[in-house]
Amino acid sequence: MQRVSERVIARARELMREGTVNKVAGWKAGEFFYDCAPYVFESEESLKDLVYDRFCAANLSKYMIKNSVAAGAEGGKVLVLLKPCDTYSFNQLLTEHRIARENVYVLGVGCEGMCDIDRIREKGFKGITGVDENADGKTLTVHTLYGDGEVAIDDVLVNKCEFCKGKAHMIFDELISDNEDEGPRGDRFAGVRELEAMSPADRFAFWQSELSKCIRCNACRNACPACSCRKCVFDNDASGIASKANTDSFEEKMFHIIRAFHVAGRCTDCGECTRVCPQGIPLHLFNRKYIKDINEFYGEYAAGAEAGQRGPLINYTVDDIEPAAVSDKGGN
Amino acid sequence: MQPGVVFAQDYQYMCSEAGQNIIKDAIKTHGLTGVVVCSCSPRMHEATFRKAAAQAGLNPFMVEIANIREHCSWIHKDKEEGTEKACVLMRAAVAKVTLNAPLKAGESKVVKRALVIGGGIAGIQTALDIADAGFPVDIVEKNATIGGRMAQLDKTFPTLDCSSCILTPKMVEAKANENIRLITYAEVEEVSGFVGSFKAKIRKKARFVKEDVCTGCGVCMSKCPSKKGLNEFNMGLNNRSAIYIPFAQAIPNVAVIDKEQCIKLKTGKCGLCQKVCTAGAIDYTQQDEFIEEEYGAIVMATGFRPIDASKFDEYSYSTCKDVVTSLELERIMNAAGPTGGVLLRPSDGKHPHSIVFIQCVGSRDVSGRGKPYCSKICCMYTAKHAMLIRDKYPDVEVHVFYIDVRTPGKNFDEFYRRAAEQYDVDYIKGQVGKVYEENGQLVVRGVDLISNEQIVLNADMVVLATAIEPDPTARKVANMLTASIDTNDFITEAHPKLRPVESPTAGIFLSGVCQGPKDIPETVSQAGAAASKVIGLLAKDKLTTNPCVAHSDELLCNGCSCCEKVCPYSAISYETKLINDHGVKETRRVAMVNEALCQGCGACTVVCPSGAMDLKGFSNKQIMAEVDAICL
Amino acid sequence: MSVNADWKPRIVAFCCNWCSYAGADLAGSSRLAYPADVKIIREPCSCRVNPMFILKAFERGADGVILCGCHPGDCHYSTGNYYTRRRMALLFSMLDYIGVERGRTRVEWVSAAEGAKFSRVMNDFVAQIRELGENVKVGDLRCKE
Amino acid sequence: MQMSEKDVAALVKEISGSDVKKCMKCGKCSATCPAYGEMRFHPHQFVAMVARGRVEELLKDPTVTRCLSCFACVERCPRGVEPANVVAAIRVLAEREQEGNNFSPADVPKLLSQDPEIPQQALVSAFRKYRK
Repeated sequence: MQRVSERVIARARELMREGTVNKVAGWKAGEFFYDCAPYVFESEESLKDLVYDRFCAANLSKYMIKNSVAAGAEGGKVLVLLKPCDTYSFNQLLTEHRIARENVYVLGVGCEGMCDIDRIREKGFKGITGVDENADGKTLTVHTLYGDGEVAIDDVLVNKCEFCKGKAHMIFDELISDNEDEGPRGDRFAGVRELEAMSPADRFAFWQSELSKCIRCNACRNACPACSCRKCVFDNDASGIASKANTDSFEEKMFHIIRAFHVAGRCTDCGECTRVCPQGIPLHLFNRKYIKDINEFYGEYAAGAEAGQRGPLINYTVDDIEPAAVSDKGGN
Repeated sequence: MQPGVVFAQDYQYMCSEAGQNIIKDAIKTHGLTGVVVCSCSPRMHEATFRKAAAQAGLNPFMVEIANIREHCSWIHKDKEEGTEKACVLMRAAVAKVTLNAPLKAGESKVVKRALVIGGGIAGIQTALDIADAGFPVDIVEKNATIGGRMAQLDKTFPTLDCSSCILTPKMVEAKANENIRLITYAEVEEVSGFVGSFKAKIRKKARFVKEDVCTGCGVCMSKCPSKKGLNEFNMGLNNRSAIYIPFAQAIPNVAVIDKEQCIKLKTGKCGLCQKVCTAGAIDYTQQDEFIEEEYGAIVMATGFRPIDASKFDEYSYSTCKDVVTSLELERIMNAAGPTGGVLLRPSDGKHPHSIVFIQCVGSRDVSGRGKPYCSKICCMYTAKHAMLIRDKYPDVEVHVFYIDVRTPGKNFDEFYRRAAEQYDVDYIKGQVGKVYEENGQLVVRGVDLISNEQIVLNADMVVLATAIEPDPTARKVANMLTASIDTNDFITEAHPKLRPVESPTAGIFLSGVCQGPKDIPETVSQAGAAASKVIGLLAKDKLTTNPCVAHSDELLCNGCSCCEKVCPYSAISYETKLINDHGVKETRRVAMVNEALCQGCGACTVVCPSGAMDLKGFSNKQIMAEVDAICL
Repeated sequence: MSVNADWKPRIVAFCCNWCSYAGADLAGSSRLAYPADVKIIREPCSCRVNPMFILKAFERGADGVILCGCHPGDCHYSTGNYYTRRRMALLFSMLDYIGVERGRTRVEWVSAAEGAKFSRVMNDFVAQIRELGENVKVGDLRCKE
Repeated sequence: MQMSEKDVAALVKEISGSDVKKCMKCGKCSATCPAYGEMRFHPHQFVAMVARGRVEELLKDPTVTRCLSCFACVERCPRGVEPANVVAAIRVLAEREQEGNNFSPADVPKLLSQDPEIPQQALVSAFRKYRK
């Protein structure tokens, strides 16, 4: 990924210097090498902090809602770096008229999978000081206070990359990628199927155990590109859902279920919710359940595969499956 | 008492004048801001109570009904359980009403023109009555002439007067009336809009004959070399030419070319009719035309057809020519029919000596082959047929197999008894199990339940009183009009007793058999009733619109267009405008609801991700409060 | 099944105003009994039923939720119930996924003329819920002891 | 335990799975019955009598076996009453009556010699009993 990275950074600088764009939405290294955070660079000079490495998992599409409008107001354009999976979210937001497309320059960037620092740690590394990608592109050298070690990249991918949707960009103005699209990786619905095979009581116990970990930090909602309402229903008194003070409330208890339905048919399975959850709740299992059901009931649908699609929940056919027929399928 | 409730009173007849006064007084005395009436279904008296509240100065939409009759006391035998449930329903209504907001009805226009779909006796009568009141009416008839089924009948019961003698003057009147426009050989393709201003697109199929030029002389028909078309008017019992006038009294009396049959239209050769037409009315290049028109009200008068008797193979309808349906017999008996009105059996044109009538063929049948309902008219027309045959041909033996003879109607039972007593028609209580041909002889095996014997009869003709079903176009038309339809494809009335000529969809009215089986006098009286409802509507200058419409909070709207895509009325549009959110100004795309178009279904509210879209009168908060109160 | 002898199922029925609510009225005027456990909420159309309402009902301890609307193709608003059908198919599948058995949720199409069907459906649904017993405490989804 | 005639009628309904209340007394079953002349009671009477709880006479009637089980009555009944199933239920009950047998196995050859046309149904019923 090294080579792509260098070309991406160089091209971003070039576009800024030429004046094609006046802002760059990319990733900026944080205090630690692995906490690359979304950042909007506003000068060529500031671009020295732009990084693109194995820890740039964050999906930048959502930032285009505000930044595309702001860029337009300033008479400029914003450059956004989008990995293949991020482009689905970008398209979905275009479908929903949330991004001023004319103010955005999309640089599609090739991606070979993002790594999860926690999974590296799980491999037994302590005191990690840095990680370098080896020339084979398949392993990482992990530098620690106690010496170096090696780990296979496939073993430490973030969840969304473990089940990568493919290496093809759905939308871009310019593309920097050496990857051939190999199609999706792994069976992303395996986790859903596992749950479906359980008894309802066991499923309830599973979710109760997972969701009880939730601290309602709203990280999932904040990172989610589909959760991009101007004002979230949970903060909107008229919705009948929100109730700020009372913790023993409907909203509090059903937060994740409500959220999952709100993004059903719009979720691109970008995996940000699960990635950002500080409690490690497998939130993607909700989204993938909806995606799996939609595919099975109404035919394959990939939100964001192209802009302007009519989502499955704002669509119908006269001979759609009956909810009763659904009951007979799968589950218990 | 529930929180917020300051006054409660029990009264037996709340909907009575006295009951309404209790409500009015309470509103004034206690300065009530909301009223809950625990009573019968809101579908019954919501309007009554809302009006009473309005008279007392309260916004009518601050009234909610707890349905403790149809949904509670009438179905729960256990008094304690029922009472408990009534309390819950009341609690839910109170929870809702405290969140109600005063609503104001808007106004919409009334286009003073009516559309009648179907030009049978029902449609004609409705149109005549509307036209007489001074409103323009369009009749859209799918066939080349108006007249419908009644035109095919020979005589009518119980008076035995000639059907066309009483129908033809009405048809002529419809043609002559200045307020009536006949659009024949046409079908309604699209309907949009709502009560007061519907927009309809009508396809006028190409006749290949200029309607305003053709004199109806009929020379073309005699010269046309393609004479093998089935004569639909005579139920296919004889043939007609490719260019034809359906029957002598057709209105308009204009020829039409069957394009599937016409040699010229199929091969480009012939053109004989054009050559002989002295008026120059033939136009082989004619195309379908479209008429677009606005209407304030639409009347469905789509009528019926007999069901397909070949489904009942035990009666051998499809294999024996001498087994006919009653409507076919009408044509055989009719002077303008295939036999010139002489009773001759179809197989060999001989005079029959014994005729067996079988009633309830496909009526009252839940086996899946027939219809579960009673077709209502068959008992009477069978008595009519039997009587007419016995009267004209006393040598013919007539047997009628019946399950019940149903004759409610003025002079109906007397009519049936005359058939049995004076005309010696043999009525046999029982059904026929099988009709078959044996050595060229029709044999009928039935049962006489009274004498408890199986009967085998030789017959020269068998007549099946086939069930009637709504015309197959009814379902399509009803869907277009968003009028609800029952499992038998009859159009549902707004109330089976109190609003029998209206559809639950405002502005749609029902006339004739499309609503349910009925005979001619009933059809005509219903047609008049539908007309009077239409006139009542068209007489208004403005309609008040339903204030329970969707509303989008532009501060919350993302501009995502989900709502726009699910709206069945195209009532939602998007506009880019300057939004001032507590001092923060921004120009962006937001949804706007056209309140005149919105019918208040709420589809948009659920797809709205941000909750910006809500429905007045059924808001998210109100329904949540109801759920809350019920699940307490 | 149920440990609580006094347990009575709590069942919320959402009915569209034009067909099913009228069907329920007809059941009433025809005196076609069904258990009092069913409480009906009137909606303009089945498509007005936000999945939030159903989640709310379950969160508040409902044992079953049934949604009734016009038959597909007969919607008073022409297309409302087609959307309902999709939403509910997905929602019910999700509810099952979190442990609310499929038998506790149902969509039925009941026309204004089908009073008998309404009563039959409610009897059947209540019997089914009684069979299933008390629902899991959906409200405790985030409160593992 | 002795069952009342009413209970037996209820049993007939249960065994046959037929809802005799659905009958609208049109007689199409009897009209259609090819064995009409050979049966003392006719299909519509089976339905009517069971509905009225009068099964005693039916159980005692030997011509009950003359029903061919051709199911023409089931096929043509407009109300879905299934008269043949009622007849079959009566037959089943008659067979179950240990003492009140219409046939004993020993009678079979005699019956056959008397009436070579004896319906197969009758023989099958008898053989069914044989094995007990």
